Amino acid sequence: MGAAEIVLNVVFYVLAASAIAGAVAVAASRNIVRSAFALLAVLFSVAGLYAVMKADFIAGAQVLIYVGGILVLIIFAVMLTHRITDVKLSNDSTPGPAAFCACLCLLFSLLVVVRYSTKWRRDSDTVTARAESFEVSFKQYQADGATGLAFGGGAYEDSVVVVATVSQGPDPLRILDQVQFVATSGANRVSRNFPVAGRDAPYRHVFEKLSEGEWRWTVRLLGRQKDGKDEVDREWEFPLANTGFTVTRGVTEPIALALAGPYLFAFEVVSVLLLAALVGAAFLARKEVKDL
Amino acid sequence: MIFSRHPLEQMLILSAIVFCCGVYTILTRKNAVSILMGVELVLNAANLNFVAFSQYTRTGGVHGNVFTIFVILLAAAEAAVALAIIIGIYQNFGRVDVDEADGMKE
Amino acid sequence: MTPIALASWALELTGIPVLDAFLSILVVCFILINFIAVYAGISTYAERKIAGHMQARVGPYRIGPHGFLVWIADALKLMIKEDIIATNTDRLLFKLSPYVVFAGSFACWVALPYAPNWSPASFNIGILYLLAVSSAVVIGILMAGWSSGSKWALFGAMRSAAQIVSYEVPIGITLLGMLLIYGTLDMQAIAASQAKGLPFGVMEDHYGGLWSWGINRWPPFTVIAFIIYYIGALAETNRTPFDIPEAESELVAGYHTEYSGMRFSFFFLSEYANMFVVSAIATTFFLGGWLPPAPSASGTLLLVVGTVVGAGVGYGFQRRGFDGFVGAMLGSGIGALVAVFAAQPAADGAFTGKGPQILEGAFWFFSKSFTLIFVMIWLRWTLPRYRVDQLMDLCWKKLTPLALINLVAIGILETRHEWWALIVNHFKAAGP
Amino acid sequence: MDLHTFVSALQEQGSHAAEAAAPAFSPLMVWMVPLLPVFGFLFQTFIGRKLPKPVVSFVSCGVIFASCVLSWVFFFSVKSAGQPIVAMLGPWVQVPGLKDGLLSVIAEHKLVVDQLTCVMILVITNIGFLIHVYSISYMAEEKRYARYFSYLNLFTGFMLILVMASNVLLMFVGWEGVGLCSYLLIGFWFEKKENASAGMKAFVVNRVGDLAFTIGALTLFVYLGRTFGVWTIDFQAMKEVITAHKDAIPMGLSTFVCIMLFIGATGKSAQVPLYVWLPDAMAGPTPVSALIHAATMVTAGVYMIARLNFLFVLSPTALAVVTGVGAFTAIFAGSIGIAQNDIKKVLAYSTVSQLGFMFMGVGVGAFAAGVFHLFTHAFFKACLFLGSGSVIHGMGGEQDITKMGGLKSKMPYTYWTFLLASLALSGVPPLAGFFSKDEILWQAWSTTQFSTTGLGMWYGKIIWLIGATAAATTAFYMTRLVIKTFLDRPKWATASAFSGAGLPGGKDDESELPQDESMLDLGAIKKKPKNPSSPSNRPAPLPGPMKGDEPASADLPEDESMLDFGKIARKKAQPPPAPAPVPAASHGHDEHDHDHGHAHDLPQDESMLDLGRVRPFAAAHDAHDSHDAPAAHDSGHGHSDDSGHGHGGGHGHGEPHESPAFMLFALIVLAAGSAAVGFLGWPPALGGTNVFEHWLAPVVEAHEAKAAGHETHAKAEHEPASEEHHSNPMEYVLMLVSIGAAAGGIFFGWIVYGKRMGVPAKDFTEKHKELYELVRDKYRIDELYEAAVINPLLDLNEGTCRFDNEVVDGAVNGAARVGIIVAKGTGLVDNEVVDAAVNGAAVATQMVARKVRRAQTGNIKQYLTFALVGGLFVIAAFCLWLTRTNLWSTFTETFGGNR
Repeated sequence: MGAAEIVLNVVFYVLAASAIAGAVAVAASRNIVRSAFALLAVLFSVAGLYAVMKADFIAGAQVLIYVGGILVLIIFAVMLTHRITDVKLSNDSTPGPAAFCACLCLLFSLLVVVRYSTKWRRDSDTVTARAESFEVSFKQYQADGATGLAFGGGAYEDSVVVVATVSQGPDPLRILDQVQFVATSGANRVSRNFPVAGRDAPYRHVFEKLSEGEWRWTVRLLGRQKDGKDEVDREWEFPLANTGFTVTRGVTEPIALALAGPYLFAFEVVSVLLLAALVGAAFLARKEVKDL
Repeated sequence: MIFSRHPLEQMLILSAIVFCCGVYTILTRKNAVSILMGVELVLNAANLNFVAFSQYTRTGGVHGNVFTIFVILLAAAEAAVALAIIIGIYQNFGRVDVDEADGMKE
Repeated sequence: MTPIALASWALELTGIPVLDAFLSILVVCFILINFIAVYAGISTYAERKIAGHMQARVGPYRIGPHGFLVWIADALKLMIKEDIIATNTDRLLFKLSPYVVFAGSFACWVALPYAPNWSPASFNIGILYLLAVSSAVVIGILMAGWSSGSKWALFGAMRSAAQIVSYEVPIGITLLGMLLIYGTLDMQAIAASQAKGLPFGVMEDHYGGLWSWGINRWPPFTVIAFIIYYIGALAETNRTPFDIPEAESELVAGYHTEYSGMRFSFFFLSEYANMFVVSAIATTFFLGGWLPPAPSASGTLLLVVGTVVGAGVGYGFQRRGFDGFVGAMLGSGIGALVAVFAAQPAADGAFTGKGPQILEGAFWFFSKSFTLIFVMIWLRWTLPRYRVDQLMDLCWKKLTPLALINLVAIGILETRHEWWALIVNHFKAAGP
Repeated sequence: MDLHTFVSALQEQGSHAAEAAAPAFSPLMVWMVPLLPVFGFLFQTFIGRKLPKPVVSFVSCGVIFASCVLSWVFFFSVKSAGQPIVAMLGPWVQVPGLKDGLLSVIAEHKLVVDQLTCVMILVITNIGFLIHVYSISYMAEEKRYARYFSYLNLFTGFMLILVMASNVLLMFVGWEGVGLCSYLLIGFWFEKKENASAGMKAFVVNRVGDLAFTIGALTLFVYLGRTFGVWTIDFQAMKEVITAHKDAIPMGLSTFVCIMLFIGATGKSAQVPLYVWLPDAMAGPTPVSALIHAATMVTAGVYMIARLNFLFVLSPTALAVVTGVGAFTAIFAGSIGIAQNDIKKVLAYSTVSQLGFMFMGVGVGAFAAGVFHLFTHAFFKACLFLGSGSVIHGMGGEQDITKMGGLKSKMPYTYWTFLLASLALSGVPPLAGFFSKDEILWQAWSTTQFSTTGLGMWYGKIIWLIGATAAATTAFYMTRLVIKTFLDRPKWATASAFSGAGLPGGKDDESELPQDESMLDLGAIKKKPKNPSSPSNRPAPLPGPMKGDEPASADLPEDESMLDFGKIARKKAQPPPAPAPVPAASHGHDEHDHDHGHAHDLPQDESMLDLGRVRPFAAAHDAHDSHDAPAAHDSGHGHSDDSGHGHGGGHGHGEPHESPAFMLFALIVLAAGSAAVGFLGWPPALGGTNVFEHWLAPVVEAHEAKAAGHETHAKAEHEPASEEHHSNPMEYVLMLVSIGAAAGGIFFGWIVYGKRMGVPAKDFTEKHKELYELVRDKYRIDELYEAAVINPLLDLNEGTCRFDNEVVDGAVNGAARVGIIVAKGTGLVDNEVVDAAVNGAAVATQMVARKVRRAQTGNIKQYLTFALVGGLFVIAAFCLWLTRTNLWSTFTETFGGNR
């Protein structure tokens, strides 16, 4: 794990801790204003988590709308619905044990479901390519080397792990010297050479710092071919069909394209709904609402 | 390091915990504003799930993120209307205690 | 090469990569906080001096040459002052709120484009991050107002919170308008994209100097956007016509009445920090960030010469009712006009911001921001204060509708090619 | 095709156009020629108003001078290179998808300066500059000084855009712009109703012409696009397409398009059907008439036809129409010119007739001759108008030539320049007019253009005959004008006639007052206390003596902004001095007091006269012509609507005096020009090489000559390669005949007016009373239009309105009644059948609701819990269904099996 991953993990755990602390404070705190400001801590840490997950636009939106908008509203509501004089505000609750147990078992069931029902660690599925007498089986993994990276799927970070084995059928004419894996995306190209290993020894390499974009895999076998007496250097190259992965940085553009594309109708409906909410809220909260 | 599991799993666990805190607040609080805070917690937990699934399993595309954006927007609208109602209740009942505001009872 | 990367590359303090990463971030933040503190001090001094000279008096004069060191004296005074916490306050929140407020404005400083592709931390959601983080200040103010227990502080906090939140709407909309033009959220990219193009989208690949700045892109609308943004910015930082919270007569000192000593200095610091952030965003969006006012060196020369000549002519015709300032304005206008056409830079001559030009870029960025701050200070001692209802009325009934119209106008103008296509396709004949 | 390819295709096309032509100048330099006057306009309107007059005049003249210098530079570069200069700023109207998906650029911000444009921009800028200089002193007294110059600058800017435009759209921009400026300038003194309505009349009539122009241009654009796939309105591109497919274009279409464009030209260049606005345009200040209604704008039609010569050449019938209308206008306007008594009206009709000549020239295919006549006419007509301006200026606003006379001694410079210009106009040999007019007449005679059409060879001969008689009439009325104004016995001394304060916007002068006005007339009252504060009385920088009483502007409001009306209201509160018994004295003083010619300000008797002049039903339709007032009223004094104002001199002094230096400078230069410029077109018949024709050859010659002649032309500069009519004997005969016509006209004029003191003219008018009346009232064309066009329209809309009330409303009401009946019927059905079913359903739901209501406890917390539990069950069920797991087996596996 590079320094960046460690820092990211530390930050994740700090934010997780503050989120849980805030949530518990909101649930348990006696003074409602205290719980309001605890909610601030929760919202900020959730925004931080989004940032950790590289969903920067959502982090920005979260802070802008939740903290800037909703929390301010809640605090205003708190202040408007309590007589100003008593600073220590009662926040009485019906702390029945039943609710507490219900929530605990809910939590437990969720954790069980999370633990057992989802297998995250799916192994990568392999792609085999045959050419003349050679056969290459190819696998690609996420940065942690364990979780399979679906072909055509997205990589978490900007690094990918490749595991492949090359086997040669009984063919006296061709001798293999080197195996090369090449990842190309538009202009930039990354490659790694391996000396020929044993029959089924796997070649494994971690490609770091890949730039944004669609990447494609090709395998190049360098070797010699014997025809008659002399040996001629030969090169066999075969691009691995429908393999490859995408590296994306930030989430603003995909969201924008989605909002303007398939979700356009939903987006417009939400804007109408917001307008309705605005008018409704203003109407409901007006001064002389005696006849409600 | 502690759980050293797949980051997605860590996120799910975290959101489950926050979700439960939210539900607990909703169930136990008498003050309407606290209930609203509980609802906000629940929504945030849900958002966390959406983003986690969308970011960590990239094959699904960006639907999770877009849904989160919509949830955040609607949470804003919902908070505005809820607080308007709460203020309405406060002006009518003098207090914002949920148990007392049962005028709709049969 | 953002500074944090720079710092982590240089610093191998503890050998452990994790600690190094954190330490480098710490070092950059430390430098930035000190820069803010010094800047805030100097700006308080500047404000008092300018205010003095504007009211035909001298302003602080005793400490240091022309009173230059008075701000250090103020800082020391605030530190030494007794730190009173009233009994009726909610101690935790009372202690916490100055830090939340300062954190809000400090976080903005990190993302500002000080020099060509050099800012402490450059995000690709630049402006969204700035708007988001600056809303944390509101929470801090509410917290301060609520926790200091007294009715006045609470009312002051609620009023200023309402004011800041409602003025975020026009600011948001105007910036949205400008984003339509730039097409990116990244502050560095926005500043860079203002190097080319003339008003009304004519001749996009022409280095237009100050004519290709944001404010001149669609003259009537972007200028209105700048004005609305600036008014909103004044309200955002509780300054001048909108400084109701500190309205001595009504609310004593608003949300920070109960604070004293070091805590009060934090509020004071964050106010000035906010002032700089807001004017920095204005320069990046409207006044071309770190871009020089003329496309190339000869262009700047022409501009300067134009101004001097204009001023000279204005002064020369003093008798005929001309006036030096108007002359200078006209001269610089003509200078800028000529500079744009006459002084096209050679292919590589344009302002790219590599090497030494980073300092030049920083100079332009800071000079523009300080001018805007000067105007803020200037306004403070000229305009009377707005009543609360006038303030809200100005925001919701005048600025927001105008900003919306502006946004629609810029939207239509930016998609003019599509409009042309729409109209003419209507007449499209079968044709061979 | 997404945005990026779209933009790159656009730029790469732009760059092609730029390389093709010789990039001698950066496009912005060329664009500066039209844009500098526009900047002048902007400066005047926004900043100029507050600046003192010398600054305003310096800036506006300086701007025109700069354009003039630039145009001389371009002229020499085009002359030396032989290549037109192309200044391309960028695409203007680009349309994707018109031409098989590719981006086709319809119109570009492109100016083209070829030989024809050089001629035009030289004329516009040089004569424009002289007229600007002239109007500095002419309008010295004008309160709205900056506004005048701003409009003049704007006009020059638009005219330059018109002539330099590379495509029809940009030319049309100029076309409309000059129309706008002519409206603004004609109605410059808008206080008087006639001027404002004259302005409106000019604009409306131009618009009629422009409508036809647009129809023509658009049909051409769509036709070319549809049949040849070339979607463009660029002259060069259109020329290539049309010349390439010369025979493929059907005759009907080219004739229709050319006639439509010609109607547009008649609107703009005041030919017969649409000329009515030009005589009324004299309501504007004289330099305006000189610049716009003599030299530049009215020639726009000729320029357009010269520019689109490749189109007009296609249809001889259209050219026949053009020639016919041109000839008829020449003779028609010429005849009216004879009977006019207002100096500017005479010149106006002479302009119309000379334009007729130009159209004749262009019509017979001799585009170069037409443009040459335009070129020379610009000089001497401008000189004549400026001369008349200086006469009016000298005579304190008097325009009626019957009131003038004997000015030769008083205004020597003006006299000699006026005489020289009128001789040039009448076609006396050595001067410019002779060459250009003679060339046109010769081309008319010798043209083979109409041999193909049904008219045969003699049509050209008839046109020549009409042209010659028109030339004779021109000579006659010019002589009449010169004699009555300068040489006749001074009539102004006896009538002590001319009015004093000829301030623009001043009241109607005494000219319609009864003849026996006492000597103590307005002019006599001298000094009026100067109001120190008003800026307008700061010592005028010009040497022109600021004699006479300070014009009423002294106590006028300071700023000349439109706010005057407001101040006038307050001013009216000041009680006018008691109406003195003797109208003259106080009347005089009070008259000075009022400003802006508000009739109601005037003492009672004066306004009485106005009513008399206003026609009873004048209000509704557009500006009727004041001088078609009932004949009885304007008994012989040829009242013109801008008498009494229209000159800046403002001196109430009895003696007419020579005009200040600036005016004379312009007059002298123009007179010298009209004398010298003729030699440019020295016809080959007289041994010279027609420089002007060669100069225009590349633009105007038919395409095959162009291809062939172009190289030769560039090489052999002066060798007369393609001289086809070298010394054809008929040409000399015609030349002699035209000289004879000119000399005859002058001699006859001198006999009638000089030697016999206008006596034969008087008894001619007595003998043929009604004929004279007819001609003097311009064959009552305005009444004809009113009767033929305007009134029928009014009756039409009354008719439709009545039809609408009776018939349409009737039908609608009828339908409504039917609807009511039907509604009653359905109402019955609805009550019985439908309501029953609905009530039944309501009862059923009520029963169910009573049962369910008890679950409603009103406690939100219970609701939430129920919701939560329900939600959980749903999720659980969904998960199980989703995974279709057997509940029991998972339970054993989780707790029993391996972890």
